[in-house]
Amino acid sequence: MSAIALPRAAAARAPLWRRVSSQETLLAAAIIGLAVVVGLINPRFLAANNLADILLGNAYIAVAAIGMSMVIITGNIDISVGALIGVLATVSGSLAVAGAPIAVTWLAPLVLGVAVMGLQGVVVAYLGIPAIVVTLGMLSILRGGLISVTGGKWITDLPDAFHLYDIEIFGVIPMPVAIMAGATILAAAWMRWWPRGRAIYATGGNAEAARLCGVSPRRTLVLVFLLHGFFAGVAALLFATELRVIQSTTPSGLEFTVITASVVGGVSILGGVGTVVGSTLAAILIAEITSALVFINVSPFWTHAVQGALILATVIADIVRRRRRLAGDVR
Amino acid sequence: MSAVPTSARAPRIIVRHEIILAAILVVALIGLGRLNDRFLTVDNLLNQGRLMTEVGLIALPMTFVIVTGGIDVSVGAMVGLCAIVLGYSWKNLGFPLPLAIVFSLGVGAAAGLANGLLITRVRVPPIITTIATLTLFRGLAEGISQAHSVRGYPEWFYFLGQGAVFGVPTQLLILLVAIVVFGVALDRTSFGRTLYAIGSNETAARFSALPVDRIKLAAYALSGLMSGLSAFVLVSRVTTTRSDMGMGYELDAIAAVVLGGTSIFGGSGTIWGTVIGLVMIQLLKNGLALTGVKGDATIVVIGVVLIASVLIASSLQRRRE
Amino acid sequence: MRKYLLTTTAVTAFAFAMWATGASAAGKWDGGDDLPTNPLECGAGAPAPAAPMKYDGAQPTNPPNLAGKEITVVDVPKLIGIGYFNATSKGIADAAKELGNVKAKTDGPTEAKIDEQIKFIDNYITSGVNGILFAANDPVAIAPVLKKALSNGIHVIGYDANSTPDAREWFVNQSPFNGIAKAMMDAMAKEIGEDGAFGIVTSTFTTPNQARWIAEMQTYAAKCHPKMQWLETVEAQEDNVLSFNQATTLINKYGDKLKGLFGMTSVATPASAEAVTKAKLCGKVAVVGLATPNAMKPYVHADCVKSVVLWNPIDLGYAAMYVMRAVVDGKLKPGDASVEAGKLGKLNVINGSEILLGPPFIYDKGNIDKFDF
Amino acid sequence: MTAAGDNQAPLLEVRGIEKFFPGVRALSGVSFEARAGEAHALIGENGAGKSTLIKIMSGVYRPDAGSILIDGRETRLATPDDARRAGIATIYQELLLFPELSVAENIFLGHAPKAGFGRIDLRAMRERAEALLASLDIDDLAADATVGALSVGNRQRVEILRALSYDARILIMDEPTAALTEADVTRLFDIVRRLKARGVAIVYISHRLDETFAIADRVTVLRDGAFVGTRLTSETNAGELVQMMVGRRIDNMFPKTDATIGGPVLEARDLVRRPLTKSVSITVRAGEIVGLAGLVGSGRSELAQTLFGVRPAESGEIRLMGEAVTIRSPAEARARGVAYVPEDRGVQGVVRPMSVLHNLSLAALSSLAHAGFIDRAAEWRLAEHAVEQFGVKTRSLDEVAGRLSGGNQQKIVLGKWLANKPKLLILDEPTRGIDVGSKAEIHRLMDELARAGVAILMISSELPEVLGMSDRVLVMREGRLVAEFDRAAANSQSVGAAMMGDAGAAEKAA
Repeated sequence: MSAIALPRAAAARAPLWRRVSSQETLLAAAIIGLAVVVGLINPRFLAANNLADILLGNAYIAVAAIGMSMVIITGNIDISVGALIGVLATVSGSLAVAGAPIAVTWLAPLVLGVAVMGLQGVVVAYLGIPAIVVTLGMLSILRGGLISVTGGKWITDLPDAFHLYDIEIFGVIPMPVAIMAGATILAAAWMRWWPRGRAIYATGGNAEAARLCGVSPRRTLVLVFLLHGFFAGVAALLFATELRVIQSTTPSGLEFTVITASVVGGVSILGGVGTVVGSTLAAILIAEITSALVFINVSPFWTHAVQGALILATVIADIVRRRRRLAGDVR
Repeated sequence: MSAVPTSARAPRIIVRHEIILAAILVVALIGLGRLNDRFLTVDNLLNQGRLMTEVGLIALPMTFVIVTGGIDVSVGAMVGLCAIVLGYSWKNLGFPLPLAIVFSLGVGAAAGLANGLLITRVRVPPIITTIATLTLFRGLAEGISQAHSVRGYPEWFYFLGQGAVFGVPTQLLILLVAIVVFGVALDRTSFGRTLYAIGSNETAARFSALPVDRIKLAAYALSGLMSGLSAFVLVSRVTTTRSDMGMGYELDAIAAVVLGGTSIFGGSGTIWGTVIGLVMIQLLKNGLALTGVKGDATIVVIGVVLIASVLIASSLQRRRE
Repeated sequence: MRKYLLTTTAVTAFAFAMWATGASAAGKWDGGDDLPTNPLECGAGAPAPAAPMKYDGAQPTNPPNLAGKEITVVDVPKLIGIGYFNATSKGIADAAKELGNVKAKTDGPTEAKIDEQIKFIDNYITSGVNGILFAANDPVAIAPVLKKALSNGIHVIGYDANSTPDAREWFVNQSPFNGIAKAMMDAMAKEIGEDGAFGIVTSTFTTPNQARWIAEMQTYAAKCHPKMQWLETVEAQEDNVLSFNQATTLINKYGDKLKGLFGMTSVATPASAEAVTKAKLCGKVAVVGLATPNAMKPYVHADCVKSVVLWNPIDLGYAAMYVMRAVVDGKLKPGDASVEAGKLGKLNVINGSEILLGPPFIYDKGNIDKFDF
Repeated sequence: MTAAGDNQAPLLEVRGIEKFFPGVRALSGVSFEARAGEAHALIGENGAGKSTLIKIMSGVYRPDAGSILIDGRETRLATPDDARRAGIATIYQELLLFPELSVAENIFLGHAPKAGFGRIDLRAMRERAEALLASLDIDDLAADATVGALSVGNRQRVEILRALSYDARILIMDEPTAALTEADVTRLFDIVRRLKARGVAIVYISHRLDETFAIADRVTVLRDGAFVGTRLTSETNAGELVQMMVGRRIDNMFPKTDATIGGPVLEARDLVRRPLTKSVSITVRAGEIVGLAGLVGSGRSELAQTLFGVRPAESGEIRLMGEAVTIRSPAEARARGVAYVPEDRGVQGVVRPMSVLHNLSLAALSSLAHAGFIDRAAEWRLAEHAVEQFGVKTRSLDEVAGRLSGGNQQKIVLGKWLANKPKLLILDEPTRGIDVGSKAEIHRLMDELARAGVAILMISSELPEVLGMSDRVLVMREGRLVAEFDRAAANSQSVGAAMMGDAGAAEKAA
């Protein structure tokens, strides 16, 4: 978003896997390392159910971060996602209470999410309004709108069937985790092996060039926003079905959490680089940190400070790594 | 000679944008004024000025930052941090209040400088840097305060936030001075010109022997300093200090700047535009509230106005190019 | 690279420093506003009536005499769009309808931000209402704008969350802090025994009411339940999922040691109950907390939660509206000992300028279905 | 090399093309044709309409009148896609590649070989990329290398390969050599010949007449959007073409007069700045034009940037006007009277979105500002003076610099620096990619400055320019100065040889 739009070169002749995976490995290492350290201080942290709960409670962030990463890779950003998730969750819940078929209550947020994000995508791509502006506006529209409509009435006594969270695949893998993993893998594969997926990087890397290669940056951008909306819908679904109560307000600051997950995951805000595997790992790491701080008795007053510091450290690590790789290219 | 442009990118267009915005503003004001006779009263308008000062003080340096093609979303957190530092150093460290004020301003500047260093030296993109420091600064505020709010400041301290000079709210005067200073700095000085150059083409600016990094540092430090000032005004107005102060200010400030026609990609924009954007948002909220529109609905309107106005501006721009 | 190493070392050092201060946080907690706590007597029995204080509220400067005339009243809660304040504003609306000569409306910030709330009140002062009902996000910060209202001849009545007394005429007290604290602690003690260990999920450490309650609970526990083990307090904003995650974290951290969870907000309590349910610990980990009935029904019916402490927020709003009317009609003047509040009957004035709604209400399986909010 | 198959029908033919832009008539009645196996050069000054014409031929613009025939059949090229399907591929000046993607991905982006479920078959893609590389005997370029890390020459070859991957029959190259080293140019020409042999028609846009004669069979000249004429290169000469282009004779491209050379302005000893500046010692005297020749990547620009403080020296000594100085930033360099007109005009030179006025004052701000306040009157005067001194063609000082032609932009960059009277002027590729007219003007300007006593260090990849303008020629290779010739001794053979040295190795390293 600044004049530093000069393309970042990557290591010459580096095998693709190395280029895309370095931040992922770094994150994976961090996740394990942290688990070990905290485990030494307080073994309970490593209890299977605790680790599972960390994943469960934050799956929706990881899922939302998938779409966000795509958006950021195209060189855009979306700060309306938090509000949107709130809205979609409310819609889904209201339908469930109103007695709509479960299938409908599950599909509605996906469809609506795609619609809203698609609209924003069109505005960004075809009317050339910066994404940050459009989504900033949409943020307040959604936040205000939701309350005007619902009056913030909580949604309670949801039908049991509605609760995706209680479903377990093969009786072992909880649905949210399955969805998180599945979505991540599918998205990653798609962005790696499918032409339209690659087009996302092309658009982010050099839109003009993409256009002359017969890849329409605009259509790609809209597609990305559509997908982002879809994942936001899935996230909203997880968000809505986790508890027996839906607040029908917009979770404040969620957008920043999601963006943080993406950038910590190694997605370059300058566009063109990053993977969703990274963002998912990052989401997990951040959740892990939050939980770990409680386990090692960090004063609750300081938790946010520590979180911020750690996030900053990871981001700097990523940048420094890229820079060193870049320096390596110059003979 | 009179044709000397007022800003870098295609001057007339910017001016045009601001004029349109101003026109919209005037129309809106008249409309709202007709709907409610208490709206267009000196008292109310002055009072609104009082209420918009904190965000305004932040929106000014935000304009600088965005003109360089950067962004600073940590301002809200810096307000919180400065507020706490002010209160804590006075109450717990026993600083005399004036010193505490200066100290908190210093901390603000330092926080901004830290952002600047990460951006210029480590070359972490601005939005990433400030998202991370947003959490960090807010966290520091909570940690330092240990969730205690500081209260019971001496009377004179409230003059800035609640007092008035010749009927004009004190902080509004400060805002006005700041607006002039920032406006002139951006429009008339080599500092301002350099900001534009950086936003338009950083490399070329470097190769033109402009002190790119120092100017960027200055911009972010300024952003921190003004957050400190904003915190001072805020604490003085609400008479207490809490670690959650200034939450969400970043978006309000950015909204004002963008609404004012500053390109989020940098290289263009003016302080005057930002001021119009700021006033527009504040008076819309106020006017709508007075005419009986509820808070939640007001937010929606603000969102629509934001998108719409930028749409109009850009379509105009495209027509001219 | 060097920079990176520096950062990490810095961060780790930092992290450990924070860790060190961890202990201090678990220690005595005064609610963050340095106010004294006064625990009630142990055991059953209503709180002994406090010694009558002289009126310490403020008065509006020459308000128009609107006795019996129609008045417009605005209600500015901490934030709109949460179950609790929906209930209070319902109460206000009901009372207004009953009275017939009041135009009441509720408006406020969508997030519990004090400076947002101030702007709302400010706007309504300008728009010229006759009375303002408020629930303060910060008792001190809200004072200046309330004083401004008074000086404009507007009647100002607080409910749920007080301001400094000199900034409003009356405050309708749902139930004194120490009363809530006692009810909560006693309920917990009853469920997990005198030597049980418990954790607390609250909104933020800076939210005045929650902070006061926790502080009062601490002193009351020290006095009446000395053996109970106070494990840890975690923040969870007013956020459903975050509350759930925090509660779960506590459960996982302390395992069998943890016998009970306090939910300090109407958000945290159902979330904690959900966490306990998910962990299949119903009956093993007790959940006691403040909450609205609807959100708690499933857990109460599932016997996962025995008792929910709460005054009836509808009554609270209702009472606030009646007090407002009484003040405007001159039926409640400084020094009076009680006020008529419609179906609630006669409400007593306590510590100077507060009107007591009554003892906190305990919802349980038996009565919870009678309420719908 | 004869024009292949004169008799057969042209692959591509445009007839009577008209193109209007708001207010301007970009093309009027232009006709042009390209036959299989020929290289047809398209030349003309900037603004002559070359770019507009190729944009029309590659489907970016649509003509307002006239027709496009492919294989003799009238065809409508509405989009770049249409053009590609018609077998037309265009290689633009600013290479359109994806730095983060591999060579293979860049080649096949948009039409990658598919496996099941429409997924990209990575192996097949790499294999086909390697096949293409092999078909042109390119052995020093890996299919999975990341494009971001390649030299300009190699990037351009990737673009050519992309064109071939579409089986393009008509290849349009817009100033392909503008950014190339001599070595890359020879390799490019080699490729072009291979393609001609395959029967590909090549449309070749260039400013450099020597190239035109080296590679083209025919040449068509445009001027002011109008067709001037087509010649067989075998039957024309530079003089005629220049006259056709500019409509007047430019007697002397290199108006170098003998200047009185004074004392040393710059004396640098053993400058080191890894990785590309390895112990360089160089002296430039007042009134002297020193030409610095060398391949791209030989460290010429890096040396310049070290002298200018963009990449400060790690060790070594710099003396300006005899006094030892340290230059750690461009600001310090400017303060010492050093000026640098950078290599990449678009990125390092002009600030495109800014007005001409603001561009011209950019480097002089500190001297224009009193207590930080810009003296606007003085700024305006400065700009007006520069515009007339360098004959910048612009509607007004408020015109956005990005809208001017390359030549005029370059003049602005020059003007920007001359505004604060430098003692040492470093010119990095001063005339790259600008038209003959402006080129001659800039050369004349250099000569004036030299005679006015300015010391000039000129970096150029264009041997004729180096030879034509320099009092002394230095040759740089792999970070060192390897040869020095005075004006008399310097000729293309000697200098060229010194430059290439072990060229192959040098390029492989790229």
